[in-house]
Amino acid sequence: MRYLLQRLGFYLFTAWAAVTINFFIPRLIPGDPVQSLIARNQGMISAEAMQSLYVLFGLDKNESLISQYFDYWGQLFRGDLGISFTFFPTPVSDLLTDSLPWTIILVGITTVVGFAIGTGLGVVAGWKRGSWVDGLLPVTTFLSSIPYFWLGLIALTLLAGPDSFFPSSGGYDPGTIPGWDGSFIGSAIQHSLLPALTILISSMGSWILGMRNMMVTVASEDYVTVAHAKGLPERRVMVGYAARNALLPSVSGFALALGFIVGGTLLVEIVFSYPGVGYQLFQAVGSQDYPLMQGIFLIITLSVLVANLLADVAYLALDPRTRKEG
Amino acid sequence: MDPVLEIKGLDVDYGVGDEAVRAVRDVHLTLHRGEVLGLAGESGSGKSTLAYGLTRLLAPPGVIRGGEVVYHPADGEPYDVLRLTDRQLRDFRWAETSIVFQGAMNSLNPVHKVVTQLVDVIKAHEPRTTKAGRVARAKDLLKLVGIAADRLEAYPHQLSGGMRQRVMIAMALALEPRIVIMDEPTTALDVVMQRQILGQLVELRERLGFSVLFITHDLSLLVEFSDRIAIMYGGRIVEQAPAADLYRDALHPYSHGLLNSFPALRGPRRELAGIPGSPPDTRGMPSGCAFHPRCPKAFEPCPDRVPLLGTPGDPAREVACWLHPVAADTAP
Amino acid sequence: MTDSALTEQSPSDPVAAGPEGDLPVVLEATGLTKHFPVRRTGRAALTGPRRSIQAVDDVSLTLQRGRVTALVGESGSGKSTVARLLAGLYPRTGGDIRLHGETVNVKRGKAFRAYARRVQMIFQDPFASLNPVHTVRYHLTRALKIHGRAGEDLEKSLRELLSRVQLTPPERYIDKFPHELSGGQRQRVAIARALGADPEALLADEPVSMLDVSIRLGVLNLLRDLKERLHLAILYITHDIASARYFADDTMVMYAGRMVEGGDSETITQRPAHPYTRLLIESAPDPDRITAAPDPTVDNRHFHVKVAAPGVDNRHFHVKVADSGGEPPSLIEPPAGCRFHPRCPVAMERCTTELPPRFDVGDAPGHWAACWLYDGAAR
Amino acid sequence: MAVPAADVKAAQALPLEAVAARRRRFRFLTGGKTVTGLAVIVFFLVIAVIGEWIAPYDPSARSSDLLESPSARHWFGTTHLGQDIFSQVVVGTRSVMLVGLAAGIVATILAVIVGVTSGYLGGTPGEGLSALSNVFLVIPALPLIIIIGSAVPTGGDILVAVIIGFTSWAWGARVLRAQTLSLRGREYVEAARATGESTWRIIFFEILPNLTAVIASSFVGTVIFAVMSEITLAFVGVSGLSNWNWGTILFWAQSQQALAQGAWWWFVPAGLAIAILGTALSLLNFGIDEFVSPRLRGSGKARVKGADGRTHRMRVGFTPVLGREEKP
Amino acid sequence: GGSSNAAQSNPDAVLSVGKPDGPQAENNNPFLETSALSNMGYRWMIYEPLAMHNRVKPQEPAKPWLATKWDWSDNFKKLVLTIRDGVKFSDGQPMTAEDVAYTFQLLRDNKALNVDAVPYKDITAAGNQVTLGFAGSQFVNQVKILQTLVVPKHVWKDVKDPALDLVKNPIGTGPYTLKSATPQTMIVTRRDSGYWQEAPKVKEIRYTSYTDNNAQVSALVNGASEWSFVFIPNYKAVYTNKNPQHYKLWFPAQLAVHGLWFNTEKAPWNDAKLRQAVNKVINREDIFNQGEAGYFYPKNDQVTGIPTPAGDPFIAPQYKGQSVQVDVQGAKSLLTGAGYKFTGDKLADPGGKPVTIKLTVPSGWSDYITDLEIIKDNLAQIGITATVEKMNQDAWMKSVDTGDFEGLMHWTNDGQTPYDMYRDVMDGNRYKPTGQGGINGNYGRYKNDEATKALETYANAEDDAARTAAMATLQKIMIEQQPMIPTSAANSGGEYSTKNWVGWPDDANPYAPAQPTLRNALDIVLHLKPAA
Ligand SMILES: Nc1ncnc2c1ncn2[C@@H]1O[C@H](COP(=O)(O)OP(=O)(O)OP(=O)(O)O)[C@@H](O)[C@H]1O
Ligand SMILES: Nc1ncnc2c1ncn2[C@@H]1O[C@H](COP(=O)(O)OP(=O)(O)OP(=O)(O)O)[C@@H](O)[C@H]1O
Ligand SMILES: [Mg+2]
Ligand SMILES: [Mg+2]
Repeated sequence: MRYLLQRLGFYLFTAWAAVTINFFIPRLIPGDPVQSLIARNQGMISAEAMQSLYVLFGLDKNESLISQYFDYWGQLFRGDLGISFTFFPTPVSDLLTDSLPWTIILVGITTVVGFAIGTGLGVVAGWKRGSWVDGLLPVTTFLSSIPYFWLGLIALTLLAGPDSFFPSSGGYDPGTIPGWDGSFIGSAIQHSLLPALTILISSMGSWILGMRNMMVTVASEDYVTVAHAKGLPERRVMVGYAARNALLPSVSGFALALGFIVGGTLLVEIVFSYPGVGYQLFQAVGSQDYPLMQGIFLIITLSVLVANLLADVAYLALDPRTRKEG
Repeated sequence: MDPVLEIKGLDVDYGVGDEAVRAVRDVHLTLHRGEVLGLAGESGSGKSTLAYGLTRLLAPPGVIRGGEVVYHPADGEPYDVLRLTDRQLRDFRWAETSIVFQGAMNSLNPVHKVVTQLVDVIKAHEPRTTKAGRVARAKDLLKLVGIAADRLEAYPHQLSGGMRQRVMIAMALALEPRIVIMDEPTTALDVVMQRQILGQLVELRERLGFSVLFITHDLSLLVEFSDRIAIMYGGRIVEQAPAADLYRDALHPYSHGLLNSFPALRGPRRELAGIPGSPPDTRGMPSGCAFHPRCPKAFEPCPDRVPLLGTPGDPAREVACWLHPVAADTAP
Repeated sequence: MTDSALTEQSPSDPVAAGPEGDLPVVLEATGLTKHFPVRRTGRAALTGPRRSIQAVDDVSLTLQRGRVTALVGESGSGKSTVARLLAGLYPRTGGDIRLHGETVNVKRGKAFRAYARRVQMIFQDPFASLNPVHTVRYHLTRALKIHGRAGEDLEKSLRELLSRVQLTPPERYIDKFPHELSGGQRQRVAIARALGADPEALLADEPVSMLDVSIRLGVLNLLRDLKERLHLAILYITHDIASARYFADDTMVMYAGRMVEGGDSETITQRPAHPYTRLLIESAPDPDRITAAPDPTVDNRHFHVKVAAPGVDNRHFHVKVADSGGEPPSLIEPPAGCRFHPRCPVAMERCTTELPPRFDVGDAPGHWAACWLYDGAAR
Repeated sequence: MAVPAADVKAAQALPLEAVAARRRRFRFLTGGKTVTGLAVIVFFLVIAVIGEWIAPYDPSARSSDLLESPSARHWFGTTHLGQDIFSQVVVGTRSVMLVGLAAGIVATILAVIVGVTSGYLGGTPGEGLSALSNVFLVIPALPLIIIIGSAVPTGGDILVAVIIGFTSWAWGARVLRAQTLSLRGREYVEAARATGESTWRIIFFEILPNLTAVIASSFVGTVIFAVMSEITLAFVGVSGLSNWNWGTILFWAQSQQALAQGAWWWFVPAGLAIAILGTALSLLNFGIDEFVSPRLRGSGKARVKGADGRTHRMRVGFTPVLGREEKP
Repeated sequence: GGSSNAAQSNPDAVLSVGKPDGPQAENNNPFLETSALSNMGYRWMIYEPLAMHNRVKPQEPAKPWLATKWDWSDNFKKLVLTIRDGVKFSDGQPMTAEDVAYTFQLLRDNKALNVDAVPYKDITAAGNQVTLGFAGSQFVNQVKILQTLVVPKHVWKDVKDPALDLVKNPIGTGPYTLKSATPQTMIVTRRDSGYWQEAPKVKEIRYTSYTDNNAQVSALVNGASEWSFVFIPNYKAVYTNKNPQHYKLWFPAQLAVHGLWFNTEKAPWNDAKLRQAVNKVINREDIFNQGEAGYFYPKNDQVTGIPTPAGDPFIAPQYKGQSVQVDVQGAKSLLTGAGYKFTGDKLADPGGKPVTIKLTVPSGWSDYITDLEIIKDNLAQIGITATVEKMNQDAWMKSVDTGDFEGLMHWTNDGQTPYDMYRDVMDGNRYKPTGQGGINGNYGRYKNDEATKALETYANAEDDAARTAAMATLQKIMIEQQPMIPTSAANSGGEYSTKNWVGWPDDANPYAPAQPTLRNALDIVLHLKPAA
C-alpha cells in the first residue's frame, strides 16, 4: 500500500510534467491552424475565409501563453478537452471516443497476443537452447527490423486486393453500420486481421528475444537447479520455476508496450487506414490542431502511466519481494 | 558399515575437447550408511563439482566424462546413477538423494511461498497424497528444524538467512532420503547460527539415520562434525581418514598444511605455517602430483607420476602421496 | 587456560612489548553513533515517528600506533559501519572522532583528502574492491597521485609499494587486471593501495573473510608484518574470533551496534566475560574440543559455558543453541536495556531495563564488559 | 518500472568473471552473428562514404526512362521522373547512417549524463533527473519527434538527428541509472572514495568504464531507433530532410502509389536496406549483450555425444554423461 | 469482401462516393468547412443554394434554384431575390423568404460563418422577396451570394451558437436526408416526398471517408467508390485501364492557377525581364505530365495565365490563342539584352552576381516538389542555379506569409472571373512589406499602382466596358511584368464510374465540375440515371 502511494506521487508528478510539455510543444511550432487548414485545401478555401476562421477558432484573441496554460488546466479539471480545430466544433472528447476503441481493440489485443506468443516461444527457446525455436531467432530479428509501415505495405500488396479476403483499408465495411451485430463485428475482425498480423510479426521478435535471454539467465539460477534436484517434472520446473521468474522483467516491458498502444501505432493505422487514435494524431499534427493533439497526448500519457501503475501492481502481485511488510 | 553410495573413478569436465577443464579426476569415494562424510579442500578443488556431478546437476558446460556412481537402495540391486534415464533420474532425485546447496538465499525460489516449495517436492514424488496431507507434512518438517509452522506462508525474503538454510534442510528431509548432500551449508552464516544448524542436523541424522556428504573448506568445522573426512586437491581426493585421525595425524602434506592454516581458539598459540604458493590453475594442472609445486616435502617421483589413492597401513585411511607408498601401481 | 597464555603474546613485537599506555594514540572514537534513517513511506510518512536503524550506538575505541585492535561480532552488528565512520565515508550521527587528539569533521574536498591520507581503509571483499576495468598500476598510481606522493619517480614508488606487500617481482603484477590475480594477490593490491597513501591508521574490514584458507594466513601475516615494520595502527574487523586471537593485540566485541566487551585478545578469547562473547567463542568451530579435551558435558547440542566472573557465583548455565533464538535483534527497535538480554541465558531483571555501562572485569588490565554480571566487580 | 533484470545481472556478473582472459572477451567476435552484423554495418558505412561517387546517376536527375523496372541500365529501376532508384538508395545511405549515428551519439551522451549522474548522486538532484527521464519516457517519442520535426523550418540531417537524439535518450538513461545505482554501492567505488578520489573522477574513471558495454548496447539501440525514426519522418513527409535517404525514396514511392502502379522496385530496395541494416544492428546488439553477459555467451558446443551413443543437448539439470571409450 | 459486391449489381440504387479524408466526426454544420458534411460533400444533398452556378463555365448564367429570379441594381449594391414557392424543408415546413433572410442574417451576424467575407448590410424579407443592401459593389461576389445555402429559420433560431453547433439532424430543402453517420461512412437517403422538383434516381448515397489516397484509389479501382476526387499518379495504369469502359476522370480547369511565385522585392527577382525569361523556359508540358500525372492540374500556357477554356471569354483579343512556348534562345537573348551575362553556362546579373534561386516547398507535397524539380532543370538551361528545399508545411506557410522566400509554388484564389486570381497576384491593397506577416494574397509582394487601380476598377465599375478594359490592363501587366508564373490551372473535377450510373458531366456535356464536394454535386446527382 505504501509502495503504491509512493508510486502515486511519482505518477502525479510525471503526469503534470508530461501534460505541461504536451501543452507547450505544439504551441512552439510556427504557423497556426487556420493557415494549415488553408494549406491543406490548396485554394479550395479562399483567402477571405481566413479571417472568419480566426474568429471561429477563437484565435483572434491575444492571450498570453501562460494564461492559456492555466485555462487549459481549468478545462482539464472540468473534464473538458476542448474543441478540435480540424473537425470544428466537435469536442475532442467525442473524437477520441470515436477513435480510441479501434486502437485499443486492435493494438491492445495484438499487443497482448504478441506478448503471449512471443513470451511463450521465448520460454521454450531459452529453455531448450539449440532447439528449433532457438533457430527462429534470426528470422524474428529480421522481421522485427523491418519498419512497420513497409511490412504493412508489402502485406497490403501481396495479400489485399480486389478479390482478396483481406480488405485493404478501413476498420469495417463501408456498408455496415457500427453496432453490436454480427455483420459489423465480423467485418471489423476481417478488417483488423492484416494490421494485426503486421503488428504481431514485427513485435514478436523482441518478446521472444527478451524472454529467451531471461530464461537463459534464470535457468542457471540455483533455485532452478534445486528444482531439478528435487526431481520435479520438467514442465513444472520450466513453467513454475524458470518462466515464472523470468517473466518479471518482461512485465514492465509489457506494461510499457500497453502504454504505447495508443501512441505507437501511428504508422500501422496510417498504412492500413485504420480509424484509430494514431491516425488521428497524425492528422492533428498535420493541421496544427492543438486541442486534438493535446487530447491525444493526454490519453497517451495517461495510458502509459496507467500501464505503469498496472505494471507496479502486477509486480507487487508477481514478485513478493517488492511487497514490503508493515 | 554398508555403503549407500560408491563413487568409482568419476571424471567431470567443464566443456569438451581441448578447452575442457578437468575439474574432477578419477575420484573414488564411498559413503556409508548413517555417516557424516566431510569433504574438504580449498576453493576450486572440485568439491561442488563432485557433488553436482554425482547427481548430474551440473549446468552446461559441465559433462561427466566417465566413472560410476553406484547407489545401494534400501531394497533391491545397486545401480549406476549415471545410467539412469531422465525419468528414472527424476524419481531418484530427492527421494533417495537430496542436496542442500551452498547459498540458501538462492536455493529458494523468491516468488514462491515456503509451503509451495515444500509441497511441490512431495507432490512430485508422492502424487497420491492429498493436499491437506502434504501441507501437514510440510508443517511437521518445519517443526523438525525448529521453525514455527506459521512460517509456511512466508516468502523466502521474509526469512533470515539461517531460517532459509533450515527450510532447505527441512526440504532435503521431506522424503526421508538416504543421502543428504550439503554443499557449504553454513559459510554465509555467522558462527552462532552455523553451530545451531549443524547441531540440529546431527541430531536429525541420529533420529532419521541418513548419510551426509558434508562439503566445506573449513576443516575445523569438519573435524568437529563429521565421522570421516576426505580431502580434495586439484580435482582429486588426496586423503581420506576418520576425522579424529586426520586431525591428529594428517598424512598428506596438503592436509597437513590445511590444518596448519587455522588459528586455534584454545590451547597455546602456535605459529601457523600455512601453505606456501597458490592454488593450481585448473587449465594447466601441474604434472604428477598436483600439489608438488607447493609441497615442502616434494621429492623425485612427485613431478612425474600421479600418486594413487591407497591404504598406507591403517585400513580406515587412504592417502595419495608418494611419501606413503601403497601397493597400488602408479598412473602414468 | 592459564595466565601463561597471556604473557605469551607476540614476544617478537618490540612496540607492543611495552605497557600499552605508552603507545601514542593515532585514532580515537568516543560515543560514535550512526543511525540510518529508515525510509518512511505512505501513511507512516505523515503520522508515524521518524524511525532509524541504530546500526552503531555509543561506540568508543582507540587505535594505537603499532598495535592491532580487532573488532569482532556477529554479522550485522555494525562492524563495517564503525570502519566506514572512521574512514569518513559516512557522516556520523553522534560522537567524536579524533586523529591525534584533533576532532575530525570533514566530508569532502582537500581536507577529506588530507584525512584519507592518514586513515585508509581496506575493504572486505578483494573481488569487489578493485575496479575490474583498471590495472594494478592504475589503482596504485591513483593512490600515490591523490596524496601527492607521485613525484618524478612514480615507477619507483610503485615498485616499492608492490614489494612491500610481497608482490614480487613487481613487473609481473603491475600491468595485470584484477581478474588476472588470485584472491590473495588482489587483497595485497588493495592493501598496497591503502599503503600508497602512507597512512598512520589502517582500517581493515574483514580483509580475509572472502579468501581461501591457504591464502588467508598469508594476508594476515602480511598485515602483522606491516604493523611491525611501519608501526601502523590497525583496526582488524572480523567475525572469526580465532583469527583475532592470533593476529590482534586487543579485541573488542560488538553486539547489535554496541560494544559489549573489550580487552587484550588472549584474555577475551580465553576468559570471555560477556555472555555474548561466550556464546561466540563456544560457537566457533574448535577441533580441539573433540580431539584434545574430550568433555562429557559437551555434546553437539548444549554448550557448556562457565561463568567465571569474580564476585559472581560460579554458576553453570547451559545455552541451548536451538532455543537461544539465532536472530539478531532488530536494530530499528532494539531491545531495551542490554541488547543481548532476549538471548541471554543469565539475563536478570535489570538487564531488560537498564543499559549496562562498561565494568572492569578485573582479571586482566583493561578487560571490561558491558554486562550487569560484573557490576559487583566494579565495586 | 524496472530495468530488465538481465542487464543488471549481467553487469554484476562482470567483475566476478575473473576467469575470462581478455583474449576470450573478444571471442564474441568469432560468433557468426556479430561478425555478420559488423560486416553489414561496415558495408553500409563504406557506401555512406563513397556512395556519392559510386552512384551511377545523380539521384535527382530526371531522365526519359519514366517508371522503368529494373534493368541493366537502372539496377533498381526508375521513378516517375526517371530518376535512378539505385543511385537514390546508394546516395541515401549517407543520410541514414549519419542521422542514425549522430542521433545515437546525442542520445547516448544525454543518457549517460542524466543516467549516470542521477544514479550516482542520488538525493534530490538524482531524483529530479530520474523524474526528468521518466517524463521523457512517458511522452511517446515518435509523435513528439514528428511534432518537433515539423517545428524546425528546414531540415539538415544533423538537426533531425539532434531532435531524434533529444527525444530518445530517456530509456538509455533509465537503464544506465539502474546500472549506476548498482555500481554505486560497489566496494571499488567506495574504495575509490576512501582513497580520496573526487566525485567527478569516480563517475568518469570508476563507474563509466564499467558501463561501457551497457552504453554501447544502448547506443546501438538508439541508432536502430533513430534510423527507423528518420525513415518514418521522411515517409510520412514531415521531416525537412532536403536530400535523399531511404525514407524519402519510400515517401515518393508511397505518394506516387508505386505499389498500385505495380512499381514494386520503387519500394522493395529501400525497405530491404532498412531491414538489413536494422537486423545488422540488432545482431551487433546481441554481440554486445553476449559480451557483457557471460551467461548469454553461447558456451561452446550445445550438443555432445552421450554414453548411449546419442547426442544430447546440453541443458540445465541433466548433465550429459560422455561415452566411456577414453577410459580403460 | 462485401465491399465489391455493392457495385456489381445495384438494385438499391445506391451511389457510393469516396474521399480520402480519414475518419470524420459527426458534425453536420453546413456553414463550417470543417464539418463532415462539408468535407464529404453531402452538404449539397441536404441543403440547396439560391442558384446553381456552373464553375466550368463561369460566364454562363446561373440556374435558378431556390430563388427563381435575382435582380442587381444600384451598381451591384442592391439585390432583390425572388424565392421559389412550394419548396419544403425535409421536416415538412415550407421554405419562405423569411428563411432566406434569416440565413443571410446569420451570415452577417456571425463573422465566423461568413467564410466568403461578403459585407452584408441590410436584409429584408417581404412576401416572396428578399432584399439585400450593400455598402459597396458586389460585382465580384455575385455568385458567392447566390450560392448561399438556405437553412430553416425555425430550426436555427433556437441554436445558441451557430458556429459551435454540430447540427445532429440537418434539415434542408435538398432531396436527401441524413440517414446515418459514422466516422467512416455517412449515408443520405432520398426524401420520400416533398422535393420541389423531380426526385433524383439515386435512392441512397453512401459517403465513405478513406484514410488516404491509396485506400481511396483502390476503392475506385475495385468499384467500392463510384465517385471521388483524389490524386491518382499514372492514372491510366492505376485507374482507367482497369476498366476503360467505365472508369473515367474529368478535371476541367477553373479560374485559378498554380504557379511559380517570386518575392518580387528581392533582387534579382525584382527584375521583370528576368521573370519573363524564366517564364519562357518553364516546361509546362513536363509539369503537367510528370508533376500532375497528366491530368490533375491542367496545363496552363495561356500567356495571360488565365486557364482555358473556362477563362476564354475574359482573354483580351490581342492575347487570344497565344500560348507560352519553351524558348531557351529567346530567354537567353532577352537576358543578355537586359544586361545579364553568361559566364560559361552560368548566368550573372548586370551587377555580376550569379543568379540563383532557392525554391521552397513543404516536404510531403509531392506534386509541387516534382514541379519544382522540373523547374529547377528548366532554369539550369539559362544558367540559373536553383535549389529545391523541402521544409515543413507550417514553416513554409509562415515564410509565404512573411515573404521570407525567393521562389515557391503556390496557388491563387478562384472566382467566377479572373479577377480573383489576378487580385491574389498583384493587388497593391494587399501588399505588405517583406517580413511583415498577416498577408492575404499578393504573397509575391508585388506593388504596381496600375494593377491595383485596374483591380479596383474591375470590382467597382458600373459598366462592362470599363471592366473589360480593366481586365485587359491586368492581362497586359501579367504578361509584361510576370509577377508570378502560372504553370497549371486549378481544377475542379473528379473520378467517376459509369458502371451503375450514367449522366456524368464530361467534355461533351460540361454542365458541372465532376467533384462531389462542390456545390454542383447536387446537379450531377440529379442528372444521374441507372446504367442500362
Ligand atoms: N562453468 C565452468 N566452466 C569452467 N570451469 C569451471 C566451471 N565451473 C567451475 N569450474 C572450475 O572447476 C573447478 C572446480 O570448481 P568447484 O566449484 O567444484 O570448486 P569447489 O571446490 O566447490 O570450490 P569452492 O570451495 O570455492 O566452492 C574450479 O577450478 C573452477 O574454476
Ligand atoms: N547504508 C546503510 N543504510 C541502512 N542501513 C545500513 C546501511 N549500512 C548498514 N546498515 C545496517 O546497519 C547494520 C550494521 O551493518 P554493518 O555492515 O556495519 O554490519 P557488519 O557488522 O559489518 O556485518 P557483516 O559482518 O555482515 O559485514 C545492519 O543492520 C545493516 O543492515
Ligand atoms: Mg563449491
Ligand atoms: Mg561488514
